[in-house]
Amino acid sequence: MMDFLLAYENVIALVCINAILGIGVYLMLSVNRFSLATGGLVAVGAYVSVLVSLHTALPFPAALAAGTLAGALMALLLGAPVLRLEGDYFALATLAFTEVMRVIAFNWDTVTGGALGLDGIPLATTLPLLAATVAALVAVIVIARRGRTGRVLEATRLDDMPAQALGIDVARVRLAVFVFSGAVCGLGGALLGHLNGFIGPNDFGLQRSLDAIAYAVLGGLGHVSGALAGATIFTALPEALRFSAQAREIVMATILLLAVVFLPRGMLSIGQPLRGALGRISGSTRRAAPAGEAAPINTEVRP
Amino acid sequence: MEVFLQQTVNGLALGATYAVFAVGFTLLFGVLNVLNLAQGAILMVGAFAGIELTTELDWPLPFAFLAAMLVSALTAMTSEWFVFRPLEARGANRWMGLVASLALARLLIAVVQEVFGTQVRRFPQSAWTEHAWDVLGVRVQSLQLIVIASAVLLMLALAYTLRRTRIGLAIRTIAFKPGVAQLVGIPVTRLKLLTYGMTGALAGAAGVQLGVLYNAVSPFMGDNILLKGLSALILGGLGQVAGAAIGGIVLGLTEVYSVAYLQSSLRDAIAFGAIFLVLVVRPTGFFGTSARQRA
Amino acid sequence: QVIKVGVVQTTTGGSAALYGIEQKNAIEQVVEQANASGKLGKLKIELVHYDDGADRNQTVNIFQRLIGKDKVSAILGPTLTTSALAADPLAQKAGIPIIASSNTAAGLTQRIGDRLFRVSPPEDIVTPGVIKRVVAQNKIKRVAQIYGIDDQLTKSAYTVQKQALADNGVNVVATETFQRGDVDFAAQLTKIKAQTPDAIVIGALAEEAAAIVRQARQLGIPQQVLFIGTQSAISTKFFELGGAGAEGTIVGTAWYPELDNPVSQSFVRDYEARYKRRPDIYAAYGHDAAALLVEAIRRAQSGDSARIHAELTAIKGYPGVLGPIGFDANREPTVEPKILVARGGKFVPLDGKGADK
Amino acid sequence: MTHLLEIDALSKRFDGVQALDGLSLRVDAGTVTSVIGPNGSGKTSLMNMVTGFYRPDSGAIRFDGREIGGLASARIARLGIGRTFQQIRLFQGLSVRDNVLLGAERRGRRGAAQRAGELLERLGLSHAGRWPAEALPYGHQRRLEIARSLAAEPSLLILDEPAAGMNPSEKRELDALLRDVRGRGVTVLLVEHDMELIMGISDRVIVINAGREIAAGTPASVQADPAVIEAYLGVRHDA
Amino acid sequence: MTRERNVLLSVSGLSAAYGKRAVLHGISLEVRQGEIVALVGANGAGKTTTLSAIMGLLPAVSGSIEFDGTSFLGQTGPAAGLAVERRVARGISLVQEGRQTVPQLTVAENLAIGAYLRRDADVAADIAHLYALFPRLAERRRQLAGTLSGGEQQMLAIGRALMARPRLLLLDEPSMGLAPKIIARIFRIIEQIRAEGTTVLLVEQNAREALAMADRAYVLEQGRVVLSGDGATVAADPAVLDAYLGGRQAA
Ligand SMILES: Nc1ncnc2c1ncn2[C@@H]1O[C@H](COP(=O)(O)OP(=O)(O)OP(=O)(O)O)[C@@H](O)[C@H]1O
Ligand SMILES: Nc1ncnc2c1ncn2[C@@H]1O[C@H](COP(=O)(O)OP(=O)(O)OP(=O)(O)O)[C@@H](O)[C@H]1O
Ligand SMILES: [Mg+2]
Ligand SMILES: [Mg+2]
Repeated sequence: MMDFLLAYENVIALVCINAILGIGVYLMLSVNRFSLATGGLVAVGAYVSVLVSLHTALPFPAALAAGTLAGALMALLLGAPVLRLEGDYFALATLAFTEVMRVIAFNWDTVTGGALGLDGIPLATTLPLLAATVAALVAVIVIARRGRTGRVLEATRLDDMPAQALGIDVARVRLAVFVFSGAVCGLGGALLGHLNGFIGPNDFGLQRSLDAIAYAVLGGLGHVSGALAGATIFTALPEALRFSAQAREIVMATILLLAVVFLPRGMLSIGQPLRGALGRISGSTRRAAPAGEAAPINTEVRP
Repeated sequence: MEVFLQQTVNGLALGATYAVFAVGFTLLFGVLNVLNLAQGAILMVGAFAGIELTTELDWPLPFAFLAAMLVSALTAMTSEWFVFRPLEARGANRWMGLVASLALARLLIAVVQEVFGTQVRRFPQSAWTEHAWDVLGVRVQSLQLIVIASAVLLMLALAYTLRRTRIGLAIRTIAFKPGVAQLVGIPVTRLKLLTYGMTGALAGAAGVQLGVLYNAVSPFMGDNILLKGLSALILGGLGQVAGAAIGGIVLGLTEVYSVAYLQSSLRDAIAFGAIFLVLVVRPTGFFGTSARQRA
Repeated sequence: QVIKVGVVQTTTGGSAALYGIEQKNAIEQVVEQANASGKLGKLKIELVHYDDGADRNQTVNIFQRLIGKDKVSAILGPTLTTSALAADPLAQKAGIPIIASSNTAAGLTQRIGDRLFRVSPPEDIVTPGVIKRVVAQNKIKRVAQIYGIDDQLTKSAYTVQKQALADNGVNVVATETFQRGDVDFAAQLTKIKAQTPDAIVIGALAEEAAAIVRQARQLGIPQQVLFIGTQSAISTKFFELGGAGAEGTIVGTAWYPELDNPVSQSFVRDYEARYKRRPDIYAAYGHDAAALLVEAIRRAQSGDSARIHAELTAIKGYPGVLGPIGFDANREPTVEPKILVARGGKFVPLDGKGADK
Repeated sequence: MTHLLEIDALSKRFDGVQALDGLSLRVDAGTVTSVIGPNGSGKTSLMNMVTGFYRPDSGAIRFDGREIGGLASARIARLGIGRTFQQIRLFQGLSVRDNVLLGAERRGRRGAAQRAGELLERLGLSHAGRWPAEALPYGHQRRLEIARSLAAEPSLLILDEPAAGMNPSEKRELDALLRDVRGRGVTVLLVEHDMELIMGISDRVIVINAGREIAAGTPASVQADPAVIEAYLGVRHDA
Repeated sequence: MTRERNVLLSVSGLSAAYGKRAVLHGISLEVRQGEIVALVGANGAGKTTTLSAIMGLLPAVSGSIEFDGTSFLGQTGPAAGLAVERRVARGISLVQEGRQTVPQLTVAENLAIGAYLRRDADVAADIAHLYALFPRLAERRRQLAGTLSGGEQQMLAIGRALMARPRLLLLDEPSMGLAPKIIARIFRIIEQIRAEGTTVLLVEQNAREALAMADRAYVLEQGRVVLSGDGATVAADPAVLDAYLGGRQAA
């Protein structure tokens, strides 16, 4: 057991951190927004918290709080103009944000260290802390989704127009969720920053955003546990495939592709019947609509 | 002034390649309603096809160019057949499609890398590709002209197909409402495949253009252009073919001018910042019309 | 007795794989030859290679696995400096010696600790000499700099170049950057051209440097404008991709394929026979990293990390492909840098026969 | 009598189309007021402006004495205006019951469930509570929309062609339902093309054409109005 | 002429289901060349489902559908039916319930795609003819269909189906959302296209007009045909009178 932990401690830590980022994406998906801001928000959280650790005498919890807050604040600033955008435009605007953040990180040498990054960061992130964070986030979300909040989110996700007609301020709901998601990403960034003692701009690019989306989507949409499953598989698979040095990338990509094609509702759909019983209101149970009836969930059309 | 003109020429050549790629990208986006992130990898496959044909089989560039388009088209169509079509048939969420395209890109890159190695390659040079003229102090290379001209030709051909033929109208109908397309007798499945072919061909063309112009064919060349294509798409308004073409050119010029008159380290920041602003000011891109359905 | 040695080189995932593969190739070649030669006696070295896909998170995973599970005696790698910064401390803590062969950031060994050695001479050992020489020889007053802003290696090269230029009183008239994956440098070069510099100082990997010199000449930057590059340009790719543009480029380095050194020459021969292409500088560094480790293991006659570490510290003047090599007090390589110029498709010593001007 | 809704000189133009052209109208509390008019005369656009989905070019909209023109639709909804959509907009993928629950969203959890049950019962949808909404036949989807908006307990209920796709007996049920709703103090603003329904239930009818009022009054009087016959009915329509 | 030659569409014993829920239970009906046949029934009776099955939008569970003498369902099993677009090519056109247009195409383009399978030269003339039938569409020809009013969209949907010059036109509640004046016009148009040789199967809630115009009619209840006969007979049936014709109130 000790040996296992020694050999795989970082893998487990990464699973947790990736799960946190996956949750950040899941949150946005649950209001029908496809966020590519993860990379940028994680960067903000990571740099802010690491700078707090490196340049102040404040304890680690303060650094974590700073990272979380910074992520939330950034999301607030970003969300105000960007959340007006519909569907894919939102995704692309957040992509632009993430890229701009990366470029800033490369250019702002005095603060971020540029390409050389920042090192000598205290290794404060521990496995128990990570596990507790994930558990807490999942608990908060599951509880929130049970009641009123869950229904409001669901309406916002499904169709803006009737939701508004029922008095749901979808813009406010989305902003709130985005800020929460920003806090989650910021926290994830702060934890990541204190994991390996080093951070650099390349940790936070678009790739990070895309990976986070893969966690949330691949695991199974419509439930937080999907993000956990996705993060676990996505992170652990490359390690499990270590034996095949060269063809590993091919094997990995093939497995991913097959998983998507054969389990198009996500990995969790293996246990579909079970879930059906669990989450009636949260579930995205979709029956086959008659052909010819395009049943778009999102409201926008593209003239 | 000379510098400005020179930079404009640079920007146009770069923008032309972006435009060709973005146009294919946006077409697919329109029909599949998914951002196919494998498009960059498909471009890369085309570039490799072009390079193999010119270096190993000594094909003349124009033939290799067409063959590369074909190879990319086939790659795209195969991916439709084995990945996107089954996904759709299984009622997958469109985000699943996006993840599938990511996995596909990974696979293509890994395979090409395994087969051809990681090394950067280049197209053979010949007298007519290396020629340059000095016009009013501006250096214009024959390659730049070739790239710009082929880009314009490709886009005109596409525009004609989409705007002036019934295929084009049919493709747009499928894009917007497959149910209706079926009901008027449009062979939805076949046309989708065709569309994949068209977008693949455009990606392949862009791949060879980039390859000959900048001499940098590598398994990873798609990653960067993918980002540029996406940006051109935003600028032009999603799903807008003409918009994507103009978006590509505008992006090329923006990048070049921001290097020229601001700072090269901010090239991407400015390009993306501009996109960000465009979106905030015009939430559907330059040429996109209002996306909202009426109540 | 089998001694396990970890090899952490990037073989997939972006441009880092370019030099990761070279190093891995050379390392495998050295170890195979050593095992076959019988010079290790009863010992046998087994390489455990993992690819980190240029992702430093994976590098950390791999280090933990090598240390915790595979129980290696020493580690060669990793490819990227960012990965080294994140992962090397693990080995340092576990007391396992690491030899780096492509990390060139200044001061790295001191930052990580006494277990980290490297054979790749950091830029601050090589570059200042080159700049000083070339500036004096060609009376250079104005230069432009262009470098990759998002890469540790090129960024640190730039920093050192900039310092050296300042030390020599050279006026930097333009500083341009690019990012990994950029293929079009015309905009930067047009801007540089307008400043009419005497030389262009390039901080780029071989492929990018090749594209820069080629595009510069295509844009009509005159032949008398010198290019000064970094040691990463020591690659046949530089000439293949750079074409005529490569001609005249000056670099400072510890090694080049034509180096007049029997060890190097036999290495180049074997490598070409084995991998069907000429080694580049990273292959050479990989070679010496492996060779020094093999030597330390031979001397230690044991897989004990502490003893290997002690022997590594003691090595002086070992005949490597880079010439007589050993480690100084900071575990940096003791090699002699050389100044080369590109002539007719290869690098030749600037002082040697080809060096006119 | 107080005017629950007052609209003054409301105009809205879409490129090339003057959808509303200085329209004014009053809706008295506790009544059923109907708006009829030819296709494309601006009825739905009017409702979209009252509910905040379109922003008026000019003119005023007062609800319960308060100016609401240009407010966000969610705000307006919370002030007590509920609506249905001409093109049915259900939450696809949610069950019928959850659709109604979402309507009752602003009530407490328990209250919502109870109310949803009542409404499904009243609209004859209890059997389908667990079906996905899109599995309902068209006519029932309309009823579900009405149930959903009633669940929010609006004081003004706007119905855009609720009878479309219903057969005569179902329309009679709708008629009864609307009377019941009015009886509970909810004001109804109705857009319809079904003359039988309009004539039977309306306290007042306003006829618009090309964004302007061409007649207003009791059902009988507008029905006899030659301008209305000319523009809308085509022939004298007896019900 | 034999009776067989006269039958254009023949549905017999048709059952259909959405997933596990059976909706049609062995429906049989016939539409003869040149007829207007009405299909009436309460909400949820299965009218739309019947049209969907005929069109191939929904696979039949069992039974047969024959059009112009050839079977649509094939020998290989119920699910292996002819693809929708092939049925369109054979000459069937469906106007779906609820104003199905392509919102992002203009009015003119919507009409043009209606004629997708036609290769004759009369398309332009037909469009002009349609504009004459629906002047409102002519005014709005450059407008995106999605921004049309409900009634305008309905006109457009009908117009698009007509552009295919079908032999059999399936209409699902064509009068829905139309002003009374237009409804009258729609019914005239239906009679007119029948006169021009198109056979019509009509689903209508406006049963009075539909039955008055129909040669024959079928009444559907809970997925079964409960009554059929010529238009007048069905209209006179007391149960129908009550349920679908507004009962005594209107009589
Ligand atoms: N978003 C829009 N963009 C462009 N034109 C619009 C828009 N919304 C409405 N219109 C136009 O405004 C006019 C009025 O439309 P509206 O939907 O209000 O009519 P309506 O009275 O509800 O008709 P119907 O009875 O057919 O539903 C129509 O001609 C329509 O084409
Ligand atoms: N997608 C679906 N999934 C499950 N059941 C469905 C679906 N669509 C329709 N149904 C069911 O099939 C039955 C028949 O529906 P259909 O739409 O054919 O009725 P209809 O006669 O056209 O009604 P209306 O007059 O309201 O249009 C109904 O009970 C309906 O609930
Ligand atoms: Mg309307
Ligand atoms: Mg129906």
